[in-house]
Amino acid sequence: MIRQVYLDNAATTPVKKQVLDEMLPFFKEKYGNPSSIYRLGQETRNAIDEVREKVANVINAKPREIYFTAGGSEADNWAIKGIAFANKDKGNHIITSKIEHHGVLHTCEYLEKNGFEVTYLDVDENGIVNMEQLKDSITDKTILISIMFANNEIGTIQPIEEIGKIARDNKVYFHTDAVQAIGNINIDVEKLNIDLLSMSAHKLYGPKGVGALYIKQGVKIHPYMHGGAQERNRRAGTENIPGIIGFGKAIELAYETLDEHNERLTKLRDKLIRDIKENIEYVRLNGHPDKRLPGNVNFSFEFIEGESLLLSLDMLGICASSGSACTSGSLDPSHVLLAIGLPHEIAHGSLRLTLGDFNTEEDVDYVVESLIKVVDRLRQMSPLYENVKKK
Amino acid sequence: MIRQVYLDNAATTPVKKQVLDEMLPFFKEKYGNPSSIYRLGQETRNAIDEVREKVANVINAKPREIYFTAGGSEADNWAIKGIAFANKDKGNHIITSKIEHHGVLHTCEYLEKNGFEVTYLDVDENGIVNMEQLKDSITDKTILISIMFANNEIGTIQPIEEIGKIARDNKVYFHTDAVQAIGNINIDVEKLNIDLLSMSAHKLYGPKGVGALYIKQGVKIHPYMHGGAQERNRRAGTENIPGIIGFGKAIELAYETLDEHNERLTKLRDKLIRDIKENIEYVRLNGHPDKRLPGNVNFSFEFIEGESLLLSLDMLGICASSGSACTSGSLDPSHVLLAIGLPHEIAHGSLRLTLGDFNTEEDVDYVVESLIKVVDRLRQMSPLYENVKKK
Amino acid sequence: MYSDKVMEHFMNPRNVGEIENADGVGQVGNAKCGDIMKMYLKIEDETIVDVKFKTFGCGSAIASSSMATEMIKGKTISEAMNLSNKAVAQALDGLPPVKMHCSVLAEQAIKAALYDYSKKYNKTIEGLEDFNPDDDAHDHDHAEEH
Ligand SMILES: Cc1ncc(COP(=O)(O)O)c(C=O)c1O
Ligand SMILES: Cc1ncc(COP(=O)(O)O)c(C=O)c1O
Ligand code: FES
Ligand code: FES
Repeated sequence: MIRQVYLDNAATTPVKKQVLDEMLPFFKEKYGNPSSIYRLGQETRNAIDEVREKVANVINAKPREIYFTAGGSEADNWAIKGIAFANKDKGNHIITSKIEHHGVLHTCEYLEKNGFEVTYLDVDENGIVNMEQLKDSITDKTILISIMFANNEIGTIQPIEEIGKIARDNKVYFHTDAVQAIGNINIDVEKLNIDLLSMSAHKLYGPKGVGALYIKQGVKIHPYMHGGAQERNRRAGTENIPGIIGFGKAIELAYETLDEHNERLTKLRDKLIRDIKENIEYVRLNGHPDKRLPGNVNFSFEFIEGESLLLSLDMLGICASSGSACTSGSLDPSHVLLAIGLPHEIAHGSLRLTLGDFNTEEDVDYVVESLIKVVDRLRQMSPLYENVKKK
Repeated sequence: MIRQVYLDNAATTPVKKQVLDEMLPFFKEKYGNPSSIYRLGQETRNAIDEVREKVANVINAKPREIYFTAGGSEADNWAIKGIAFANKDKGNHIITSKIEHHGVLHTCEYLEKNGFEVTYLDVDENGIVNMEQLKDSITDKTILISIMFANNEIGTIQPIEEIGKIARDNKVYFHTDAVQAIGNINIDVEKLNIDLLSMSAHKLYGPKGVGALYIKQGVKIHPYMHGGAQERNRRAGTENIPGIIGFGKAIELAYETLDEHNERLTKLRDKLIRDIKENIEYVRLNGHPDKRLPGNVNFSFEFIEGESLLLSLDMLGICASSGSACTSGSLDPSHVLLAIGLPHEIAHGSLRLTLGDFNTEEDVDYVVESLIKVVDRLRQMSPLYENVKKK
Repeated sequence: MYSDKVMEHFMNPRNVGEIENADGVGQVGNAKCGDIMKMYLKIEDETIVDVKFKTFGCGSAIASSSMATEMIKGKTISEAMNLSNKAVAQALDGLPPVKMHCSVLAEQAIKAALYDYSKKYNKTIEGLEDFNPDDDAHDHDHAEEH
């Protein structure tokens, strides 16, 4: 069998053994509905409240400020629509950036069709949001700034403290999509002046389909799911107990080993970047050189197209992702790569390799070796490369 | 140790072993993101599409009409808000009933605050929706009828075919919350003329935190979660793969053994009803005598209050639920029991016992025996009972 | 996502390369959209005796190029003219709906190369009367509703 190398940890991660072990009793034995008053129900209620406390501690919030959701997208949707509809008497203006996850962008576009105005901030060539433009965009109608903590494609980490300060000075709510940051960065919502923060478990070795939204006490927001009285009447629905338990264990593990994790991944990441640059010509590293998630590598390979790169790597047992639109059959490549100024044809040839806790140095060597072969083969087939060689 | 008897299967069910076994590989091994093009991702994509087909087959829908959600509440919220906002140019009137689950009722109340008008239909003393009132309520502004398939508290099954026909004749969308019906009743959305149908896995021995909304092809509805292109661009968010797999196995098992399940539960139910009636005086069976879910028993015990009943039963190892508001510290008892005409003081003394696949005849005997003792003890303490005895 | 046949042609594409002094060369697509297909034809006595391609594009674009070249090699001009994108897709055991346009690209690239040949040798080819090599054949097909 060929070697299997998973380098798409920003898309999703496997569940760690310790996480699954913690979840298991909650399927068949501890299955009580937390809204019930009998002990079987109180037991699960206590279990999820313990997770609430864990999650709160990690980001320096209060347990009552943590609301469990079905994942990062729900947290983003809730934060943005919930603030918009609850504060429309104050104003109808929202500020976000051009490189947000679709969970934020498409929600903002939906709001634009419903009477709201949205400013999409530019970013520089490394993907850092334009701070001057942010300050200039704020009007007395602005009710929300939503800027992601770290980008999922190019790994760039934003100056969140500075944005938080601007939000506070202007008395505007500040939401940050921290789905990629959680598990990689120490976050203190008090210090950073964050009012709302989105998380998702499956990006940090927890299960899919569960996440949380931090909502600072006192923030005016509509519930997103109406119905039962769960989550302090703000998010109805029988709780996904095993999911929440798994999320709790995953975030606990992540922050217990944060320094170690970051050191290991940063070393692997920098080796991968160096080896690609040294061995393959006509490449470009996308994203910030050092304000970057520890596991994120994103390169453009000129003259070739992302999907064929992915397919070729898959045949060699390597899982990766690309910013090419061809993977979805649509015309425009990744909005993030376009926002940092890449021309379309270069954006199409980009590859995202995201390292995780299960990757090793041998994985990196294997990937580089495979990339050299694959890129060469595809370039030999490319009419664009032909022209370059002729010059 | 004392005997443990779980009689709250309408609140939630344990996950069956076969269901959990099917889910397990999807946590640590088959963890690929279904949106990815490599094989690890395509594998999970195929797996959830198989479930989509299974679920579709069960209700006689097409696979492309099944959209996975985080549970019944999300399905209800999506159906109602999604239809309301997408069709507000046609009209702003919604018809529902007084005995819906809060997932429907509170969503409708939210819409009332946002420019919609809602008619809440009465029900008769057995909990059947008033058909004449339904017909009379429809105006040219009516865009949606939302009536639950079977009620979660009193188990009453509605004349869904008749309602579907009225909806079709009046060209109004018809949504039904089938969270309690799925796994207990054969449902054919074509024959019953259902446009939208809510399901939840944890009511049929599947995992918590996953469900589905059936949306008939051509129905005009807004997406509920904006973001990634999952679920045909209508419900963003990385799919809860293990959850969806578990839902698939659970619904498959449920419909493979439907007749057997119904026969067994109906027998247990009728025995439980008979034994309570024969052994305890001043009791009243709530809900329809035979148009009723196979596992549902709901009694009012005069002169006592629900919470104390539940706590006493819990001490004897019995898990049950009540229509008393005291469990939540609010003043009004169950809206369902009030809607069927129970006076407040009787509604407060109601008890729901819902049987499931793991219950036995011995469980029923134990519960009746325990109830006789507990009800007697509480009545001895009750000033209301005192008055009765004096008469 | 892709059939085994698509993957086989993608991994082992036939007829990759260039033909020096080709009788007809056609290029379609747009790097902006992430796909360019270039076809080279060698024609003798109305017969395509050799064909090569170069493609910048996705897996199905490369597989479509490979399959299309195989299907016209040794065929007459009019047979090549009759090759439809559907036939290419079928020969590949089908393409995902969103990828059908990649096979359109292959059909268009052949036509563009034949057009170039007809101009070079001053011949008329039936079916190319209205052909415009600069037309953007790139209509990405969204089979799924949004
Ligand atoms: C930055 C960011 N936000 C939001 C999401 C959505 O999270 P989920 O898939 O849990 O809905 C993701 C990942 O998909 C992400 O990377
Ligand atoms: C009739 C009915 N509808 C909706 C729901 C909500 O389902 P979920 O808990 O999966 O959100 C329930 C159960 O809680 C129910 O019984
Ligand atoms: S070349 Fe873009 S989808 Fe095929
Ligand atoms: S008697 Fe205590 S809450 Fe009702």
